[in-house]
Amino acid sequence: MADNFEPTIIGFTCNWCSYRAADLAGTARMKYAPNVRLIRMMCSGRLDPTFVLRALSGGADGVMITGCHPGECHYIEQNYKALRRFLLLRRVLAGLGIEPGRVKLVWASAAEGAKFASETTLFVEEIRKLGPLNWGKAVTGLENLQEEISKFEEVPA
Amino acid sequence: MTDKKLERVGVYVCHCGSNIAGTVDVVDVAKWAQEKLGHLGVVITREYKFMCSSLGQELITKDIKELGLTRVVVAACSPHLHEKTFRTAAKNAGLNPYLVELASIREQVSWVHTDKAVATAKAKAVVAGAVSRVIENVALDEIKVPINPNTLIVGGGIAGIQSALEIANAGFHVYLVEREPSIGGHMAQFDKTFPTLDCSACILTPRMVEAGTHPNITLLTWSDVVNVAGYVGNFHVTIKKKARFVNEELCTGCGICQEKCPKKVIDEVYEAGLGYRKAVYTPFAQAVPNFPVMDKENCTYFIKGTCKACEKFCPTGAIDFKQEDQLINIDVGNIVLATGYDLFDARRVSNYGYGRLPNVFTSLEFERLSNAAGPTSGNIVLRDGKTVPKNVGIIHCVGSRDKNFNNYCSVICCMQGLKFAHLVHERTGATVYNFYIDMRTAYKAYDEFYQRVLEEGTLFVRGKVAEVTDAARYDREKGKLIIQVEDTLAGKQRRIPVDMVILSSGLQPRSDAKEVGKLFGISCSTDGWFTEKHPKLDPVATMTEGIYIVGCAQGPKDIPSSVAQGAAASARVLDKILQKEVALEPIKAMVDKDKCSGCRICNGLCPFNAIAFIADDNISEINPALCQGCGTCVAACPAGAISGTGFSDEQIIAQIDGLLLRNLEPVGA
Amino acid sequence: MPHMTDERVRAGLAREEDLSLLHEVSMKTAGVSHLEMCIQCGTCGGSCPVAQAMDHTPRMLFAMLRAGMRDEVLRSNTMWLCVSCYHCVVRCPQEVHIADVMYTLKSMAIQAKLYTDSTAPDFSQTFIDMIKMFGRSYEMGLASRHYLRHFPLRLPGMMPMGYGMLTKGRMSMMPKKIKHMDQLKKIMARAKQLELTS
Amino acid sequence: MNKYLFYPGCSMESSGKAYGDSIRAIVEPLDLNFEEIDDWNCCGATEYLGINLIPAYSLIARNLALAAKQMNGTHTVVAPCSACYLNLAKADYYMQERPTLGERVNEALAAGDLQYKPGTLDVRHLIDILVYDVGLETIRSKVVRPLHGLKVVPYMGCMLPRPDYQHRWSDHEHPTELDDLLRALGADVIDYPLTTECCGGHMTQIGPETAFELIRRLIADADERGAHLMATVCPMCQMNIDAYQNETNHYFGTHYHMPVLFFTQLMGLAFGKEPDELGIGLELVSSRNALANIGIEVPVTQEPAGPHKKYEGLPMPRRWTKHEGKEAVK
Repeated sequence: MADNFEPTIIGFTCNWCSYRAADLAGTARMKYAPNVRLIRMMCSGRLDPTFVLRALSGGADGVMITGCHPGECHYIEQNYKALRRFLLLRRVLAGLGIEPGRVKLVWASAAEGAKFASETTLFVEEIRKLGPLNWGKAVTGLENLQEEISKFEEVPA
Repeated sequence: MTDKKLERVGVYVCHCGSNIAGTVDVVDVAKWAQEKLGHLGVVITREYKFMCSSLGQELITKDIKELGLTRVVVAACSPHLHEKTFRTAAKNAGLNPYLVELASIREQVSWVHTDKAVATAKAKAVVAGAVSRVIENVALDEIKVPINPNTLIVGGGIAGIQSALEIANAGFHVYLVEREPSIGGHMAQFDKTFPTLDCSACILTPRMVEAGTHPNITLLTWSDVVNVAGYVGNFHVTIKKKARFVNEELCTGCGICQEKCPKKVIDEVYEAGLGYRKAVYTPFAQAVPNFPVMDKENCTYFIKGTCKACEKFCPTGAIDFKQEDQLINIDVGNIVLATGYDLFDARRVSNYGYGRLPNVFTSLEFERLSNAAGPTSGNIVLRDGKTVPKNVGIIHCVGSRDKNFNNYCSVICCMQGLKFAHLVHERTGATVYNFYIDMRTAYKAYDEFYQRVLEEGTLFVRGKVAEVTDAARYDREKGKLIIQVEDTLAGKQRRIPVDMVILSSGLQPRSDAKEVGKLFGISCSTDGWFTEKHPKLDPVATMTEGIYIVGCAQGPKDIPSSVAQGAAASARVLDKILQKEVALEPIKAMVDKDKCSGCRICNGLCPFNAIAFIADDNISEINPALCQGCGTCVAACPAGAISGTGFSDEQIIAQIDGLLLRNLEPVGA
Repeated sequence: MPHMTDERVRAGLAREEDLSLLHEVSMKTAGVSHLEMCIQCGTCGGSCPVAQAMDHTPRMLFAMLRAGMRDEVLRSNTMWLCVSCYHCVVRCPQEVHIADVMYTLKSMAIQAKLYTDSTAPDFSQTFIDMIKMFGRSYEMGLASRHYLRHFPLRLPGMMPMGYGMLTKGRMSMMPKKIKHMDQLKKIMARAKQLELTS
Repeated sequence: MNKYLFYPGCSMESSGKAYGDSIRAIVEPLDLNFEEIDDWNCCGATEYLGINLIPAYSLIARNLALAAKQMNGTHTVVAPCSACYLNLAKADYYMQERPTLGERVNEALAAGDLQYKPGTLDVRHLIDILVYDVGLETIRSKVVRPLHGLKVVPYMGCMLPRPDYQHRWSDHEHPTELDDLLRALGADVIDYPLTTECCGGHMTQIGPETAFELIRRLIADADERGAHLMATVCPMCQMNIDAYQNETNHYFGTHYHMPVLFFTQLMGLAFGKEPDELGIGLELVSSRNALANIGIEVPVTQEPAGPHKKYEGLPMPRRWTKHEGKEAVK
């Protein structure tokens, strides 16, 4: 693995909370890793899994999906739908031979600029450890998948 | 790749003074966009000190007119700040406002990164993403809907009353909903108000009466909002009017029922637990409306099935044990939330002994104690009901500015503590100590009040009180409450024996603030207060159009600020009403009838019930008035039959490609 | 270097402010100290059961740490009087790990040899010497050695108590020893090489 | 049978012998299985932390590592001594909060072929197990000789309810666990405002005058409130107040006689055990007179006679506890 690997990450944000969290991180001049490029959507529920595949196939090493905390969705409950799609997507990715850890779901409210910044930096480090995305490479990290999935599934949906 | 004709795109990179230019090489970004994105149709790139200034906007409008631009990208700050500015500029130059995109290179780049080379590279990618996206944008028209001129105000404290009166006086109808039996809120419990020491009741009750009798105000007390549907201009609200067991048509407010009721109950709300009321009661003499309510939990008739003393003595036959809760549906255009605060539960600070040591009082208890209409007729006495204290300690910041409890400053407690010091001094002549961390007496005439209390001889100790105890170490402490504190200015620990301790408790969000927020579709901050649209420039609006927050619901504040906010929200509401209609963002989902297979997957996904299945045609249809534009159905449609305006698949995919710099060279080149 | 006038010295302006001190103490403290968050409210000084005997209240000590007064801080008796009752810790509105900072200051004072009264450091040292020898504490050895050294005049007064403890079987003449002293010694030897600095 | 790993601590074999004896006596009727951690070592009390950080935490962590090896159906470690409890809990907590500390400590442990992953064990104090696991109902059911008439001040000491990393206690300042337990034994529990004040800790060794003042405050207030004896949960507190009471009296010219017993000794008495089995008599300030109050037949204390006086004052708010509504505390 190259020592100076700088991952490229696409981040999907919700207009009401996580995009505003990113704005807040900016206004508060919090520093975080520069590897994430954001796309604004109205809601994490808008996330079509093909967007993620498009990003990964187009050169992104990881994808960060962010939305309102469970129960705080601006559209009442659509972030739960994002959660379901995210869980499914990770299984699909594993099937395609991609480490499921390349896609991450982060809840961040409009007040959580600091969380947005720290989660971003953390994710960049996680992707840095995974290295550049190679399609078809042997899958690693699958053994923990079930455990990871159950962690998310504890959230009442 | 589409083979449609190239758009003519203008890219404008803002310096934002040094805010962007300090970290991003804006000249390089502009130059790069010209060179690398030219094949996409970028015909002009410019960089300028402040794009949002009128000169900056002029650059854009001029180019639209002279160069025939069909798309505009402004690389500057967050779209939440200036999207509207640039869209309006485009509109003025004859370009559809939805053909303008903002690329956030300030909040997302220059302010959060330090390395100039890295930041510049990221800024280029963000611009490339925006250019790709804007090409896929389509012209949209705003959707106009009429505004219902009625307004709902939730909470009848001073902020809600003020807001209601302003709107009602302007000639529009207001529904004022209050969950307690009377309007008045916390202010009705106070004796004096700082810094002028006006009698609280004297300035409040005329307003209450005005609100209660105003022809444009429908007062709904002892009522809760149970459901809210719709959107700005067209909210449908359901209110539960709890059974009073008193017929309002017949009741004259004579008070005989209260007099005859044999059941005495500790009044936890109005008397702050320090006094009693009956099972049938009006919380206080000047209550508006003056009809009593019956407290079902405590009424002997409801518990044991006999008594009915109230019914027997009521001269107009107004008592009605069969009354039931009533649901009322109303339509309003705007909603103002004035739901107020809860007092911090001082029992949680167990080292201050409230709830364990009888002569430790909370601020609200002291308000009742010093109030002429209170349980002691305004005599400041210990909990035995008779002894006048000789020494009183007032502790500031109880539950506030403390990571163990509430992290924020509750704003009013310093002035409240000073007010108490004055009242104790004036009424009892006792020696008064005030214990504070920092004395915060900002605003008009507040510090002057501090000076006055100093002059009266109140003793000030700078230090957060460590504990209040009844464990005497020395004889002089026996039978007293001992306040143990570090006098930080003297650098020594002190133990000060007193007879009475008053805790200047902080304010905290209503215990149900989160649920209320959810009901109205607005959010709470980490501390639990309702979040305003902008902390400085839009403090009474929320992220949800048509919903406003005023008074302590938005954060701790004193009476003048609450009144100011109440009035401010009314101005915003009146502005909306007078516009008669409101423009909604045209971000909606639409079904392509030809592609829809009638699978109905989308039907269950919409929380707003905007999607209906038309059985006859075997297709689903979306009602644009109900659709909120979240896009969940767009992402879910297996046939790709649903498209979302403003955030279409084409736009997002183009932006992904752009952000990944896959759009730099034409395909096949 | 400009000539230092008497006035400057008298005004205390000659002292170098060691602004790294706060950070150093924070780094050497177990857990996250939150020391930089102190708002000087005095909750600690007010809560402390032994504050009256302290040269400086904990709050004042933290102000001195900020001001970089290394010598004055390390010479203070404050940390040596701390009884680790944690009243200040749970009451501190800023969640400063006050008791642990006191431990850090003790160890720094010992390393800099800046304590004025050797009773406490000696007691601690004797206590851990016993542990290093036996793996368990040895009250009889500890008490007799410590009292002989620091309070010889008190010993006669203490005799009845010691006698009582002995006759009632509450103090053993012989120390107890763990089985794997060798293992413990290896761990302690390795631990000594690894101090916390960052 | 409920199994727990047991960390007795050094004083259980010496100054706190009575504590050890009485714990052994109550374990069986309560159906508890305490399995001693093999070859445990001293936790370093409050002494080591002030000298070297990593060695201090390594010393504590050796015990955690040994206990983790011995986990077999339980991951709970019980410590009866407050200082031991705090040290073990603290090492576990800080090794997580400051990962560098955890790494260094594990590096040291590796020299002895040991390792400990913080968070593996649940460190709890004896009284926590008795009140929240065994439950007051069970304890009440084992009482054959209720301590009616014995006026006890519950003395929790400081290191037990604070800093409370795992939020186990009802309150940091006025916890009610010991009060509730003693009440379940039938004792007349006196509300003691100093219940979590400090006994002086190691100050009896390094600054006796300071310690004497702290001891004086405790016994003076207990005496003022009419207590027959104090009940404690910590061997250090017992040692200081008991063994140094005479000196304290001497220093201040006072004549207090305030026996201090371990709460487990009182439990044993209530369960019908004999005093010598429980180490009663090992205390230097004799509890003989105090216990004479419950010698043979002690009548249930009655409310003061006379008609119920009407209270004319202002009502009091309800008392607060963090565990409001929690079943065990009734």
